[in-house]
Amino acid sequence: MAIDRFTGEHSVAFIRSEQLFDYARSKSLWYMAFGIACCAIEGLMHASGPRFDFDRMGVFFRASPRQADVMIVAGTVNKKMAETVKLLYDQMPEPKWVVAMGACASTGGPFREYPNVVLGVDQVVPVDVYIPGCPPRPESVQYGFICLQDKITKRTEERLAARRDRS
Amino acid sequence: MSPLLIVVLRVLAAIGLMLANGVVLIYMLRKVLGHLHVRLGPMHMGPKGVLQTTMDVLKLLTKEDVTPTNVDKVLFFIAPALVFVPALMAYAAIPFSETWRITDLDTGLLYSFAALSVIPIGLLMAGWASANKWSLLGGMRAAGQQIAYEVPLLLSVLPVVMVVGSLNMSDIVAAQSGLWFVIPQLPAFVIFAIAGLVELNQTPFDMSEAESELVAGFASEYSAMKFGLLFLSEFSNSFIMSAIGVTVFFGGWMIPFVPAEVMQPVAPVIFMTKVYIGIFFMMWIRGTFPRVRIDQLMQLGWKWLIPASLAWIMITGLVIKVWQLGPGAS
Amino acid sequence: MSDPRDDVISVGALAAEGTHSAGDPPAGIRRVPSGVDGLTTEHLIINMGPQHPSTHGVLRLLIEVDGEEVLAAETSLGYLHRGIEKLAESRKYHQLGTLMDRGDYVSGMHGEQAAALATEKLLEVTVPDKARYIRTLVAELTRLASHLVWYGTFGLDTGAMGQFLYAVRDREVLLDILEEISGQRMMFNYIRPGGVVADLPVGIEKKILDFLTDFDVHLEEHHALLGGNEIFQMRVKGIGTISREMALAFALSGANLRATGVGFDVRRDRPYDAYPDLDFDVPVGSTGDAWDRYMVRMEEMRQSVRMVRQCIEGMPEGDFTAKVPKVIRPAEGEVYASVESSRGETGVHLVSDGSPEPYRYHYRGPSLFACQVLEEILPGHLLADVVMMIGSLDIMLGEADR
Amino acid sequence: MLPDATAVSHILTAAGVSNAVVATETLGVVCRLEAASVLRALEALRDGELDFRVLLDFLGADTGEEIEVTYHLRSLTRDEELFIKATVAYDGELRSVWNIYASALMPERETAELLGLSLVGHPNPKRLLTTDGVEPLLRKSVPIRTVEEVRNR
Repeated sequence: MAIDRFTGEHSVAFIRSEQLFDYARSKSLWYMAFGIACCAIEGLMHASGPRFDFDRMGVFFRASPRQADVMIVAGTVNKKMAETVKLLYDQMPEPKWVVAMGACASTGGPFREYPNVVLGVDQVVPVDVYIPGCPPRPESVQYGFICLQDKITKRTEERLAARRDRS
Repeated sequence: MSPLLIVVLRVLAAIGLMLANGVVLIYMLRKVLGHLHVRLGPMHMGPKGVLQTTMDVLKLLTKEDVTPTNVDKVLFFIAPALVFVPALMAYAAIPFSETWRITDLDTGLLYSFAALSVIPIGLLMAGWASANKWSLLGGMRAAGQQIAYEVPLLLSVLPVVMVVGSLNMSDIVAAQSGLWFVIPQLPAFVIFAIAGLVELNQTPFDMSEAESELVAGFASEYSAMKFGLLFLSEFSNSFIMSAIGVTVFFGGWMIPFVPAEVMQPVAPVIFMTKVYIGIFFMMWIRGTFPRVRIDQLMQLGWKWLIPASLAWIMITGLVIKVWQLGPGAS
Repeated sequence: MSDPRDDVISVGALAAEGTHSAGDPPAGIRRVPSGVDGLTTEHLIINMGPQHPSTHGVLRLLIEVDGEEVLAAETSLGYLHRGIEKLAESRKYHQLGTLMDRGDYVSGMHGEQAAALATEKLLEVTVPDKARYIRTLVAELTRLASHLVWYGTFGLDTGAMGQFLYAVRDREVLLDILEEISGQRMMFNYIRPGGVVADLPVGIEKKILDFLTDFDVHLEEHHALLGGNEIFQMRVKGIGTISREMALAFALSGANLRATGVGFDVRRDRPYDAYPDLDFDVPVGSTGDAWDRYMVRMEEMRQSVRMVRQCIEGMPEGDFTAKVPKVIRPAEGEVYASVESSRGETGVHLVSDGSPEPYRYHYRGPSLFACQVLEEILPGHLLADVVMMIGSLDIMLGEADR
Repeated sequence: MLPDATAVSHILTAAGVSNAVVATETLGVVCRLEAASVLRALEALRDGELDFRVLLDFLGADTGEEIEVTYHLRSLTRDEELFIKATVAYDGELRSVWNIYASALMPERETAELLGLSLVGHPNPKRLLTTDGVEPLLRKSVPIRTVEEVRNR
């Protein structure tokens, strides 16, 4: 949106709004429902189910990548799927984040030796948060999202610090 | 104050009301659905998560606005506006109380429906322009179902208009000082409720953006605030439909057996409460019902609702004629 | 007015007129619509998946539609192909369960059970009674958990949301119980050749019985919430009908087969573990449509509850595992062992050459065969029914792609 | 569960399939044939009195010299199971049996792809599981990744 232009790197006047927007982004992470394998049951179904309730944190799912902020890669990515993952990542609007959920998405997991499996989704798209486990418990997924929130709010501070160094 | 200024202020008030309503309704939806589903809904932003929607709006505002390569650019940009503006226009005729209203139209009811009937064009446009097959199917379904159900929707309020003898919303409310029309006109209300849900693309008739079938329907390719506008106007529409229902069938700002003078100061509050109760029922349905299929929906509309509403108009006309009720009677 | 779908026009005639340029019809096409009064209409090819909210994972369907009506469909698999069969050739026999868990990931216990049964057949080991009962107990609990996922997502496909979350609520309790037994919520790795990996924890019987007391009520609630809804009945009755001949030709198994009226259940007809001792019914349907599949699965859940109760009552004393060497080196040979998993007959075809690793390990996933039948039953239905049929067949892509 | 081996060989001989070896092994009753006569044998078994209506499973295995394919048949009326085995050379052709047993459609594609055979007589002989250029992974000559490869990813 056009407002981004006024909150760019060099507009000192809007530092506060920049912080506010990053805060808002961190609190409203809509993820794309893209369950590949086993992790989808834990990370997408149970995490948004009654006990863990992702909606509390403002995290809920959108079916279309155009409206999503986060892509949870929940499962093994193989060579056939890698193109789709890349395509979907490209379809998401900026700013966007990727969470590699589980051992398979992080490194290939138990299937790492099979030549058709991609060794971690970070070989296809940049990953922000890795969640270990096979599959990770829903709590781990929520902790992963808290880490992602921290990472997003910290972006402004880093940018401010860089600006201070320059001046 | 100059008349122009007043007009501008009124339009601004309508926009403000619409946006505030949208934000509140989205929060309400998430909370209502949460509690229906043995969850809590948003909790982290502000007390009980009240600021959650604000955060969502702020985020949508600053999101990148993607325009896919193959879209029909002009239509792609116009479509959200074409959906949003009629949703805004329809606020004009709604009487919140005897004095609280944006304008007092003699043909208020007709005007509201006319404004709402522009929306399918916007949805079809959005679906067509997106250059996405899912969107196209969603837009087609939206146009098909909404145009089909406009007929029973209008026919369902016609008996009330026949009894009152006026299309002015205030007159309709005033005519219900003794008895809400929902009691004598129950069949008309049932038809209105079903056709209204279809017009709103609400579950169980949300074929046009059926998430499990069409990904996100006509909104599939929209991102950032364009999607926000589509999303917001959906909630605004449900507010308007609920408001029309309250005005026509549930006595508007009035409560039976309470004198008008007592109610006068709190009339808008009563009206809003009734509207929100109506919306709550829509959300309840949304949280529990499965979706019907498009051919079943069309059969329901053409085979049942239109004949039923025509029959009910005839019965009402006969009753008015035989017992000399209505505006003709002294 | 006659139904336009009844007009059968041969493809050759259309191709001659030039309105339809396709050559031979792909497998599954039965009729080509005539178009509207000679108007040249275009058929859309829609790509559904691998990222789609209701393809149950990563199934990809290419659907040719005329308006909303499906003319032909082709399934494309392989988006989750991760080499379970190949990797098993470099794993020890104890480790097969780890891979099988991730095959049909919603009902992991059944996969482990199939691998363990095959290994035991090669080893000719007798499993202690207690181990047989524990296996049956956890298998039936897993079946409940898996059917709850099916029930929830089937409802989501129709557009209902509420019952999905109620199903997840019940599943949480089930997973707690399974976690207490095996140590993991989903990838149990609990059933090993010769028995199970650990005894049941103290006091688990009471927890299970408490859950079952609640679940008896919840199950009827679930059924009333989805199956009792008239809109849902309108949606599922009469769609996706699979005839008995089609089911046999496509080698369907499990509830998909039983819904067509063929009462084959591995638990009853090829009994293994403690099933010969248990008293249970095998529900069968009559017409083989989506509603029958729904009813058969709901009834299976009731039967599972019965079996779990019987397992707890009849739980014998004794060892939870037989004496099995640390490194299993079975004799040369080839065996086939199958279990009734939540989706059908999960079979394991195991070839041993006497070394500690299997020589060839083949895994029969019932979902692969359910994916095949999709191409056959989709034509003639509306687009909205596609997701319903995927849901009603209960496809798990992990075992179709392997 | 186990069909009568003599009845099976009788049916096969009547159908004109010569040198079929029927034996009872650990797997069950196994019938070894030449690849060329598989189609005729399957048709006879499906329509014969043993009523093997279901092809439960189809798989191939790399024996080190050639590919051995196994057809797993089941008769629901008689509750019997039969395994048919045939061998195909590494660069050989796999004849599709889909018009006898429709359930072979996808398993055949999978086997042909993962064992590097060419599929003949199939309506849709495309790759099923992997993308173009992936080598036949189930062959013994195709190695899996080593520990070093995984570590230096």
